[in-house]
Amino acid sequence: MKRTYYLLSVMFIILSLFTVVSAQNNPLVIPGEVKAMDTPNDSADGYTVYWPVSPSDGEGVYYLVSTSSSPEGPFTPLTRLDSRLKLASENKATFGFSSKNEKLHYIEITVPKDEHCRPLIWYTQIAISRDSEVIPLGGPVTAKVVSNWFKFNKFNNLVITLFLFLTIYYFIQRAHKDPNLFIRRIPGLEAIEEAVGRATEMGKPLLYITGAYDIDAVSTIASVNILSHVSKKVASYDSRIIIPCRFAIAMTVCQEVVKEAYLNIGRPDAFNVHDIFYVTSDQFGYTAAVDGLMVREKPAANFFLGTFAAESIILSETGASTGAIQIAGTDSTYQLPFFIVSCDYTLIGEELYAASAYLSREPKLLGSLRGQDIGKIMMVLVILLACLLLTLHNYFDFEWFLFLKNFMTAI
Amino acid sequence: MPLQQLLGIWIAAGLTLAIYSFLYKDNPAYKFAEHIYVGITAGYALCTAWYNVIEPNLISELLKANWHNPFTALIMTWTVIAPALLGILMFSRFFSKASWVSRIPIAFVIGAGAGISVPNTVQAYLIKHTSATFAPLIPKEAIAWSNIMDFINPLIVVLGVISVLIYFFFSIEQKNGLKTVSWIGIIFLMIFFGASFGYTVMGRVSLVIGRVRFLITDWFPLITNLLGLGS
Amino acid sequence: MGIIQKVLNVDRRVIYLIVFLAVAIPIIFPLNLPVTLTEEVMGVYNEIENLPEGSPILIAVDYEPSSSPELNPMTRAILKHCFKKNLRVVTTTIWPTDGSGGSIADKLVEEEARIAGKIRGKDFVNLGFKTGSYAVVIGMGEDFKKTFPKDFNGNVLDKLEILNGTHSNGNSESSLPNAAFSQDARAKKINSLKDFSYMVCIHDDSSVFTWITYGYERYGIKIGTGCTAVMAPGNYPSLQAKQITGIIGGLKGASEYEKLMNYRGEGARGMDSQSVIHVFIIILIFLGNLTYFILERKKTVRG
Amino acid sequence: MDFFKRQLPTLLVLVLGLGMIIQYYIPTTFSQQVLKNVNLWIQIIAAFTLCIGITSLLRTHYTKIRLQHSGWAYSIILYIVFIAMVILGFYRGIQEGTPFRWLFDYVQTPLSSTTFSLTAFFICSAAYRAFRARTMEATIMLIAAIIVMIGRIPFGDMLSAYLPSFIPGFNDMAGWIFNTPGMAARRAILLGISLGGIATSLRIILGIERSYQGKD
Repeated sequence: MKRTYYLLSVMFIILSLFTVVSAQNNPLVIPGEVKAMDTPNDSADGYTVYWPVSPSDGEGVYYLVSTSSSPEGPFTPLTRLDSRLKLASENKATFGFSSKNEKLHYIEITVPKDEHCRPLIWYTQIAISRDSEVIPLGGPVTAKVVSNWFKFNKFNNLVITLFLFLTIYYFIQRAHKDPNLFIRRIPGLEAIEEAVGRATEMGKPLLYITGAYDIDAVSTIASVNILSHVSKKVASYDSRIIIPCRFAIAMTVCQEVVKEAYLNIGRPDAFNVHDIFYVTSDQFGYTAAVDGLMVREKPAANFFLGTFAAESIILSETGASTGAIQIAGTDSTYQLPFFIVSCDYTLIGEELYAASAYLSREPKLLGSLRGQDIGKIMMVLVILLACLLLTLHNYFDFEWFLFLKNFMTAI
Repeated sequence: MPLQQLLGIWIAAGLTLAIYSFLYKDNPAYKFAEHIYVGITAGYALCTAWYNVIEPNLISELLKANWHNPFTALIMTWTVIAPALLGILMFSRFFSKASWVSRIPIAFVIGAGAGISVPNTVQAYLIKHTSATFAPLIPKEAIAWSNIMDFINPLIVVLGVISVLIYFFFSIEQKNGLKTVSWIGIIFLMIFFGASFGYTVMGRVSLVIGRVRFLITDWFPLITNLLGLGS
Repeated sequence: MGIIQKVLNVDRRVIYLIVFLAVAIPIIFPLNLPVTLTEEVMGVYNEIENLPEGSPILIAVDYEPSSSPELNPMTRAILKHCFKKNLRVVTTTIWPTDGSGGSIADKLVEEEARIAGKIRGKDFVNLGFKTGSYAVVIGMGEDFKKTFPKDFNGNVLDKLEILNGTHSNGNSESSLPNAAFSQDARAKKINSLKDFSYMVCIHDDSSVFTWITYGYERYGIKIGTGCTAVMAPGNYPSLQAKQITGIIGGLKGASEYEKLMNYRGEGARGMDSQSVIHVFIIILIFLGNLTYFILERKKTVRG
Repeated sequence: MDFFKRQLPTLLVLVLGLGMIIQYYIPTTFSQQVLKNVNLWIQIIAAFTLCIGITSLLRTHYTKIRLQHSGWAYSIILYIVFIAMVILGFYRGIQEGTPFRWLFDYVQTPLSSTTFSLTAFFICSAAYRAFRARTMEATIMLIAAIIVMIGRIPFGDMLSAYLPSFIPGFNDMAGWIFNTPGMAARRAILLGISLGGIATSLRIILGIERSYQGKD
């Protein structure tokens, strides 16, 4: 990193000195050939024009870009590029990681379309200029614009997604054969039984909140999965669970889940659909209503599981003031400190997603936890290996020492 | 001041105080404000769902189509008719016998949500944050004392990320060396929680400042005017 | 024992009352505490400061009315800066799920423009709010005017000077070949997110990640962020990963920006209340721990 | 029948889940169109479902009024406000300058700002009640919180000016705690969450986790 800065600044100083000296006497140096290629990873939007840097590049030197529908012109000006900027090395999605890209300029040209949405043939002319001096760089260029079928810049994403999917799937399958997996204790989840028991003893209801997002968020689905276990306990203890909802789809899903729990226990008559109700989608309107509910119903236990925003501390402190046992779990990192301070148990981040596997003890789900752990081990190894390679790269200037860093770079 | 604004400020001030009264204890004023709040936001949600979603995306699309030729009109508008049908399937919730039908639109929402989230999560979190952690373990050349933290900080980050990740291991018993590493992870977590808590205070106090400023600069002058104390 | 016990079990309502007074008193009697500048805020300021005159800048006012006491001061300061630099200011709102629908942005930009003497449609435009979060960002990246055919007040966007740029005609081109290009920033048409020189996302929720994932990752728009103090730590990883250029965090950030713009506004004044409350909480924590330890010690002595 | 009740939803989840994952890697116009439409569809389904939610809300309060449960008068207020909002919204629109906006500006906005501001009061009481140095971990959290709180106010800046800055980079302690150890922990939490989210998504897509479906 340091070295690149150093190199760049030296380059910059040399270049600017060069231009200061050359500004008066030396003519503009025309760099090599201008080329064009279809812009990869897009849907027939346009093409990319690139050309080598010129020794004249520096302050006051610009590249003028003009476009036209015909190679003869007339060309209309599109934009003016500072010759010190727009190096191909900035656009890794198109040019990759080669160090040669620092010697290329580029510009992406968006091509207009005809009435059938087909791209027109479109010409681009590049010229180098300083003050009133303008020299075109060869003739106009064009490239065939095609719709690409794969985002090669997301190749690393695909590999990682596939790896995770296969690993997790493999461990799910393996769990069938060997169901006795070790899982470390998660205290927050063991407290669920205690909370339901206490509510039953006190003859008070439980309150369950699935978070700030509708059911299309994975955190809400994770929360609903935990609800399915909690409600089974509730049904078997003959306690009562209240679920105020912020989203209607989530409400219908919660109703299904709790109903199933009562069916499983064999007491469908005890299920009261009106305990699972919609309040309002407004963040604080909902919070105000749930606060009121807490101080009036005085639930014996509160569950806050899912994604939460600023309402976390309002809900959990009001809950604490009513003396309820509180179990929270969230993937919203900013809200974790508040839950930790004012709740009895807090599931941190990933524990929320692990909870349904932990509670159900179902081999398939436990297997997926194993898969997650392998994912984490891989991440640790990747980080360590990449750090090692970067260190080596400091001493031996092989480009392939950077392959892991390049592979893990989002472009 | 126009009457509606005058009235508005009085109502807003009253509701502000009603909500704050909850800090003392639950009381009729709070209950009043709470029920107004729920009612108004529910009405707001319904109206905005209509004006922002249904009207521009469904109704106007349907009206745009040329229904003299129903077949082509259907083909043109199927992308909005289909979700409307899925939405209508949700109404099967009102009939307990048929309520399972609502599983189809729910499955649509859940399936799409899960699918969209995977590659985006990999991109925005896994790839981004893993690669941002990479750092050389030994500096290339001797570094000046004043820049020493530039070198040490990334290493602290590496240690923190790895130890917290290890703390999250579920299926491996944490003993001996692993226990020490995960303890370091806990320390990092606690530092983060404390720092995050400390930083948040400021934002929350800003909100009280906003309300107090409203009461003092907008509402108090009205009271003094009313009492004839204003200049 | 009695006093300590009392302090330990102090009614939470006493704390609430002190909090309220601690906020109210400095608002009535300002303390004028000094403001120091941080790198994070400079990261946004410098980017805007270095833009050539006439550059298009996008300001995403992605917060709900409930966050406006914290975020309005910084939005004002940034708008003042943009107008002072004669930038072309485009405001939009993609986030509030149940919020203002673009009216916060409209009020602020209108007020600041009036002070700076700027004209709607020529120097600034408010696009208003559109639902769909990331779909809107993608839409803006693909075809700006199709996504927002009209602005907040119903003007057809295609006709507005601000988006089409002050394009010089052919005559000037022939006399001075460079002229058609030299006004580059001012002449630049806005057809896509790519055409903006910079954007500032002011947010109270995770909308910045939508802008980063779709605006920055796909269309390469440079982003600066302003956010509530609580969101600020969440933006640091993005800052470190160079996805964003700077962070203006809460009132503190706003007070710094106000200092850079040479005035003491709501941000700086709010910081007075902040200071009092922060000190109060620290005293509370000390007091709580002190009484707790005295009690613990007494217990062990007796035991 | 069982096919429609069980297999069809599971199949739909599988097809859509995998479809949307594949969509991410394809840049064609068609693929973009699919993403746009799916998002639109979710919005439209949610808008329809909102009616079910509102019905649920109104029914709850109707029952309260009918049975004259305690506080039933408040439910009448809820009804009045709700109906007023809907009628005004549909009759005069929701733009700036309408009565709908007026209600939003002078009723809903102060209510939400005030409720939001309650957080400050609760944070103070939580800090007093729960920030006790009981264990070493709790002490570290407490110290980090105090350092950051001092560091973020002008008072902290004054203080740090007097502190010797012999260790470079430590003139902004609060900033350092955030940017370095704090960020490391948050980054790791986020990495864990993404793994958990991906695993949960996979279990849902493959139909291994179906508790959200309920039973007949």
